[in-house]
Amino acid sequence: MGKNIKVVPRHGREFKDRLYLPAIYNGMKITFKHLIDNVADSNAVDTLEYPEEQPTDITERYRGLHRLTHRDDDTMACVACFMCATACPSNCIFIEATERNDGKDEKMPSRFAIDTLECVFCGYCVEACPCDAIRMDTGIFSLIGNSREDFVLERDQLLKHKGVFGEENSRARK
Amino acid sequence: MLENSIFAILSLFLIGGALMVLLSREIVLNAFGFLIAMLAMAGLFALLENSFLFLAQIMISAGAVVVLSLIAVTTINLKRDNLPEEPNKIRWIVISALIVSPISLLIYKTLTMVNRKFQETVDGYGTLKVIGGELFSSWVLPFEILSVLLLAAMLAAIVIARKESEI
Amino acid sequence: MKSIDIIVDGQIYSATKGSLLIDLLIKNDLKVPYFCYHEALGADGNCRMCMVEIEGQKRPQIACDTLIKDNMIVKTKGEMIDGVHRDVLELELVNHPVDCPVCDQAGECKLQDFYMDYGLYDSKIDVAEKVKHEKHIDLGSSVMLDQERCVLCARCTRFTSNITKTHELGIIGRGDHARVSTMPGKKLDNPYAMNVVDLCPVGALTSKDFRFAQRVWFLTSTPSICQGCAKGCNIYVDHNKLKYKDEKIYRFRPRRNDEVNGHFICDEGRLSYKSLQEERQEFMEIDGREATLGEVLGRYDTLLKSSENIVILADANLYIEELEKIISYADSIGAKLYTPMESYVDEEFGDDWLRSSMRASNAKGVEMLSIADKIPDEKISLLIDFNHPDAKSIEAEHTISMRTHSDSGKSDIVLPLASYLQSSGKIINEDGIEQFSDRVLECSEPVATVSEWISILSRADIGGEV
Amino acid sequence: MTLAAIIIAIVSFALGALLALLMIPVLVWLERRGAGLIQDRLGPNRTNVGGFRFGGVVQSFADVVKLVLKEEYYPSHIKDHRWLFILAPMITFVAALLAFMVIPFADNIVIAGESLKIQALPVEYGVLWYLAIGAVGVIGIFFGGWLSHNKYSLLGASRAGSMMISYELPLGLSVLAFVITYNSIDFNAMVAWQSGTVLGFLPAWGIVVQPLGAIILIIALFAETNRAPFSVSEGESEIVAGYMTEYTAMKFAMYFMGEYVAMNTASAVIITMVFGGYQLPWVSTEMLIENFRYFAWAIMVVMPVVVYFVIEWMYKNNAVRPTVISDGSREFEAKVLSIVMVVMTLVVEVILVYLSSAQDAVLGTSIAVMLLQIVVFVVKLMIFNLFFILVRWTLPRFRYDQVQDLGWRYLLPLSLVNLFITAIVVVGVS
Amino acid sequence: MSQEPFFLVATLLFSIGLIGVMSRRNLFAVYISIELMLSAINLILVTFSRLLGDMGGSVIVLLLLAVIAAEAAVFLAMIIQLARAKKTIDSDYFSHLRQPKESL
Repeated sequence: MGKNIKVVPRHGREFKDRLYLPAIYNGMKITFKHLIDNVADSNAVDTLEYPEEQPTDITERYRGLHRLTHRDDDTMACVACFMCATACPSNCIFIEATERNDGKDEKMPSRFAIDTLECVFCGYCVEACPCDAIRMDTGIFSLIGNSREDFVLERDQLLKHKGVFGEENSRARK
Repeated sequence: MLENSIFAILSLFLIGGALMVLLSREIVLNAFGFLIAMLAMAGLFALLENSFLFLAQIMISAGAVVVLSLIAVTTINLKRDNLPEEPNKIRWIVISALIVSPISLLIYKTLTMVNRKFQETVDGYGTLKVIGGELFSSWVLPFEILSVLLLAAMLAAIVIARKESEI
Repeated sequence: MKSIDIIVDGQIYSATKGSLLIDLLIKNDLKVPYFCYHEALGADGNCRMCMVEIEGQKRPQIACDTLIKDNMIVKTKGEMIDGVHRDVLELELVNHPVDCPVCDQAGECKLQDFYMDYGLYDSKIDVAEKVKHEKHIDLGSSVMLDQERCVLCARCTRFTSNITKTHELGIIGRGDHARVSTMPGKKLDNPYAMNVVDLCPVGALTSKDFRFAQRVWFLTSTPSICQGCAKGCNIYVDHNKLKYKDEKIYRFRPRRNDEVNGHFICDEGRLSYKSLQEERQEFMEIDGREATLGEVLGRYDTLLKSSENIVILADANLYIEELEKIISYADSIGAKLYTPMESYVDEEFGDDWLRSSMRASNAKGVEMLSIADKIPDEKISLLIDFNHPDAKSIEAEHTISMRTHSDSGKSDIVLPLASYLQSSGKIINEDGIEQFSDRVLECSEPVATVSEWISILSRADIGGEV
Repeated sequence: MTLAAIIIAIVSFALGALLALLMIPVLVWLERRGAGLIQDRLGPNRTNVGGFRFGGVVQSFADVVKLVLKEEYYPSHIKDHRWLFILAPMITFVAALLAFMVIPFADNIVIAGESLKIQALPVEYGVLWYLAIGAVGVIGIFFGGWLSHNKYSLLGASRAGSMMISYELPLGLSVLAFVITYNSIDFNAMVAWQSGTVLGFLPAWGIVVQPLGAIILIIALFAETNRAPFSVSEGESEIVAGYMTEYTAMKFAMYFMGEYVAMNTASAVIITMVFGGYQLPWVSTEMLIENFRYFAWAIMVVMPVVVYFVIEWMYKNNAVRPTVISDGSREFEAKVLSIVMVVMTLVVEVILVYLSSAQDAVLGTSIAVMLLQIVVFVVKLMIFNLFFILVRWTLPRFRYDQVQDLGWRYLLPLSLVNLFITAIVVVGVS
Repeated sequence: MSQEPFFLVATLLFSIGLIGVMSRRNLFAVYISIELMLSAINLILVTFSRLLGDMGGSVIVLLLLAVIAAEAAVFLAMIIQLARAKKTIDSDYFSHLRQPKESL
C-alpha cells in the first residue's frame, strides 16, 4: 500500500441512494428527454443511412478484411512462415507451404486461407507477420456469401484485395 | 348435452393426467400429468358451479404446487440415470390395482347411495362472497387452526431443506 | 578411473578424473551452449561456444576439450563468461542470413536458442553486406544444404567420416568462404545419411522430406518404436492434428537409447511413416463392398459355424499382448495359429549396424510365444488373417482378413486394422530387449486394434448383443 | 340474451383479442423504434408495402413472416418429449393471452335497461383470474427450460420459477390492499371506485390513495412479466438466453410474443387498478353521459388542432436525406395518410355534431361514451407500454441475488405494512 | 346431469393415486399420487356441496387446498433433503428404520 493510492469515497450509502427511486427517476428523465427530442425531429438523429451512405471516416487503424501484400516487384510478400497462424487466437488461418521457384525467395504458401467466419478480427496476424505480408487495411467491413465456403478467403482472393490508404502505403515494407 | 361433453373431455384429461403420473418414469411427464389433472379438476369445479374454487384450484394446485414441485426437482437436478429403475413397475401396478379395486368399488357404491339429484343452485352459490361468509361464520376455528398449520409447515419446510443439517 | 569432486558454480559435483568437462555439465543440466560437440561424435573444439571460466587459467577454456582435474573450480556464468558467449555467438552469426521465417529449423534451432539466452545484441552488419553462399543444394538422400546458414561445426562431416565412414562431406574454402560441400560429382549416398539433418544444430541441413511441411512448434512428439525391422530402433513420432483434419504424422526422429540404436536410425525407417498413412483400409468390406458392423458380424457367424478347419495367421509385427489375445481367441474358436516367418526375411536390407535382415519387428516375440511357423499342407476352410503379408498366397475356401492397408486380395470379410502407432504393447527386438511402445494416434471409426476386433467378434460369437 | 347483449359480447371479445394480439407487432415495433430513438438511432424504418411504412411497423410483420418460414430446428440432444417441448411456449402464450381477457375496456353500457360488460370474459373476479392464470404462465417457461436439456435453459427456468414465487407474494399482498380499499375484486367495480375524487381535487386513482401499494404492484408486475430490469431468467450476459436458448422459429416466437402479451396485460392491470382504467380523470361515466354535449364540443374543437399538428409532424419527419430515397414514396405516404386523417376527423366531427344536437340519442350517446372510454383506455395502455419500454432501456439488469433480495427483504415487508395500514384506515373510515 | 359420473371419476382418481402410492418407488411420483388422492377427495366434497346446495363442502375444499399447499412445502423440502443425502429419490434406499435382516 503506497502513498499514491487515492481512496475514493464510496457512494450509495445514504438513504436517498439506497431508495433507488430518485436515481431511477433521473435516469428515466434522461432517456425520456432523448426519446422526446428525437421523436420531435427525427431528422436530427445523426446516423448513417447505411447501404446508401457509406462510411467515409475509416482510419488507417481500422481492421477490415485481410489482404496479402505484394513487394515492390509485385511478387507475393508472404513466405509462409506460419507466424500469423501461430499468433491467431481463433486458429482460422490455414497455410500450406511449398517451394518457391521464382528466385525471389525459398518458400511461399501454396494455400493461404482465412476462415472469416471464425476470425475475430483481432489483428494479431498483422502484428506477428515478419514480412508485412498480411494486413487488414482493405477497408472492407462487410462480406457476403451464400454458403460457409464463401467466407473462406483463399490465397488468390486475398492477394487481389487492395489497400485503401494510398498507393505508397500498399506495398509490403521491408 | 354440452355439459356432458365438457364433463367427458375434462374427466378424460383428468384420468389421462393421473395415468401419466402413474405410468411414466420421467419426472417431467409426472409433473405435466399432474398439471393437466389439476387444470381438468379446476374445470370440473367450474362445472359444479363453484367459480371461486375453480380459481383457487388453478392458483394453488396448478400454479403454486406444480411450480413448487418443478423448482424442487430442478434444485435436486436428477439425471435420468439417477431415477429409480423400477423394473417390475407394471407387475406392481397390476397387483396393487387388484388390491385396490374392491375398495374403490366399495367407495363408489357408498358414494352413489346418496339419493339426490342436482338442483338449481341458489343465487350466489359458489361465489367468493358466500364462501367467505360461510368461512368466517361457521368455520372460523378450522380456519384459524389451518393458519397455524400453514405457519408450521412453512417453518418446517425451511428447517428441513436447510443445507447444513444432515440426516 | 578415480572419482573426484569438482566445484562448478559453487556446487560440488563428483566426476571421473580425466573425462570431458562438458559431459559433466550436460549430465547435470548445467546450461552450456555448444554447436560442434556431440556425444556420439566427440569433441572437435571448433565452435568455441562452450567456454567456461576455470580458476587459475588466464583465459576461458572450452568445456568440450577440457579434461577434469583435481581441485577444479569452474564457472559457467558471470559477466565475463557471458560476454565471451555473446562475442562468440556474434561471430558465428556474422554471415548468417537470418531467414528464420523460411527456415525449417526455426523452433528447434540452436542459434535461435543461444541468441535468446546469451546474445540479444544489436547486429553490426547489414543483411545485404553478408557473404553470400549457395542456398539450394541438393546433397542427395533427401538432404538439402543451405551453406549460408551453416556455422561450420563439422558435425555432419564427422558423421560421414567417423560413423558411416563414407566420407561424402567435407569443409572446403577458407575464412568467410569456408563451407560444407560434397566432393565434386559425388552425392551424399548412404543408408544413414539423413541423420545429418538431426545432427545439424542450425538450419543448414534440412530434410527434403519434411521441408516446409509443418512448423516444428505445432508438432507433438511421442516416443515410440520403429517397426521397420527386428532392430527396434527408438524413435520420436512427430505428429499434429490440423483443424478439421485427421491427425497426421510428419516425421520420425531418432530417440537416444544406448542399448539399441544409440543416437541414430536408418533412412528407410525414418521415411517409413509415409506408408502408415497411405492406402489405409478405412472401412469394413464384405465381398469387396462396404458393409456395416451388423452385416459383418452376421457373415462372420455363418462362416464360423460352417467351417471345419480354421486357420489363423498372425503378423509377426504385432505386439506381444495382441499375439496373446490371438492365441486365446484361436483356442476359443478351435482354430490353429501360424506365423510363417519366411516372407519377413530380406537379406539385402540387413547390415551390421542398425538394419536387420529380419523385417518382422516382433520375431523374437513370436518365437517366445512358440507360435508355429509352417502351415501344414491341408485343405483350409476358413482363414482368419491378422495382417500377415503372405496371406494372399495361401489357399482357403473363405478368408477373413484384418488389414492395415487396402489390398486387392480376395476376402469374404475385410476389417480395417489399426497400425502399430494406433495401438500399444511390448515388442522384443532381435537382441532380446523388451520395449514398450505407447499408442501415438487414436483410431477413427471403424478402425480398431487387434484386441478390439477380437472382443467385438467374440461377443458376436457368444450371441450377445452388439 | 338479447341481441344487444350478444353483439356487445362479440364486440368486446373481438376487442380483447385484437388489443392483445394486434398489439404484439406494434409493441415489438415500439420497443425497437423506442430503443433506437432513446439511443439516438433511428431503428427499423425502411420496410414497406407499396411505399407505406407506417413508421416501420411493417418490419414486425416481415419478422413474423420470417419466423413462420424459418426452419424448425431441434437440437439433437432433445430426443424425447418433443411434443412437450413444443407445447411449453404455447402454455406461456395462451396463459398470457387469457390473463388479458378480463380487463374491462369501458364502463358497463346500458342498453334497453340491461347493463352489459365491455370485457372479453365477463367475470366478476378479475384480479383473482389474473393472479391464477399468471401463475400458470411460468409453468410453460419451466417445461421449456427443463426439456431443453441445457444447463443455461435449466438455470433460466429455475430462475423464472423462483422469481415468480418471490414476487407473487408482494404482488398478492399489494393487490389485497387494493381489494380492501376498493372493497371488490371485480375490475369494473375497481375502476368505478376510482372515478371519484379524494380531498375534493385529486382523482381517486389507486396511485393517489395507495401510493406505496401502487409502487409495489408496478415493481412486482415488472418482475412477473420477466421484463428488464428483472429479466434475469433470460439474462443473455450470463446464461445465453435462459429458457429460450434452444428455441427457434415459431416456437421461439411464441415465447417472444407471450412476453409482449404479458407486458401488455401487466400495463392493462396497472392502468385498471392504479390509474383509473378507462376513466378520464375527475370525470365519471355518469357525468360523461349527462354532459356529453360539452365534451363533444371540446373534442370538436381540439381534434382538428391535434390532427393539424400531427400532420405537420409527419411531413417533417417523413422526409429523408435526398441521397437515400428520392422516388417520392415517402411524400406520397405522408399525403395519403394526411388525407385519411382529415377524412376521419371530418367523420368524427359530423357524428359529434349529430349527437350533440339530437335531443334523445341515448343509445348513440352511450355508445359514443363507450368509444371515448375505449380510446382513453388504449391511450393509457400505450403510455404504460411505453413506460415499460422506457424502463427497459434505462435501467441495467439486476443481478439475480439482488432481485431475490428486493423481493423478499424489501417488497414483502413493505407490502405487509401497507396491508396493515390499509386495513386500519379502511376500518377506521367505515 | 347426474352426480354418478363425478363420483366415478373421483373414485378412479383416488384409486390411481392409491395404486401409485403402493406401486411406485420414485418419491416424486409417490408425492404426486398423494396429491391426486387429496384432489379426488376435493372433487367428492365439491360434488356433495353442489348436491346438497350447502356451501360447507366448498369451504372444506378451500381449507383442504391450503392443506395441500402446506403438504407440498413439507414434502418437497423432504424430497430435496433426502435427494441431497443419498443422491437418489428411490424409496428403497431410505431404509434406516428397517431392522437388519440377520437380526430378524
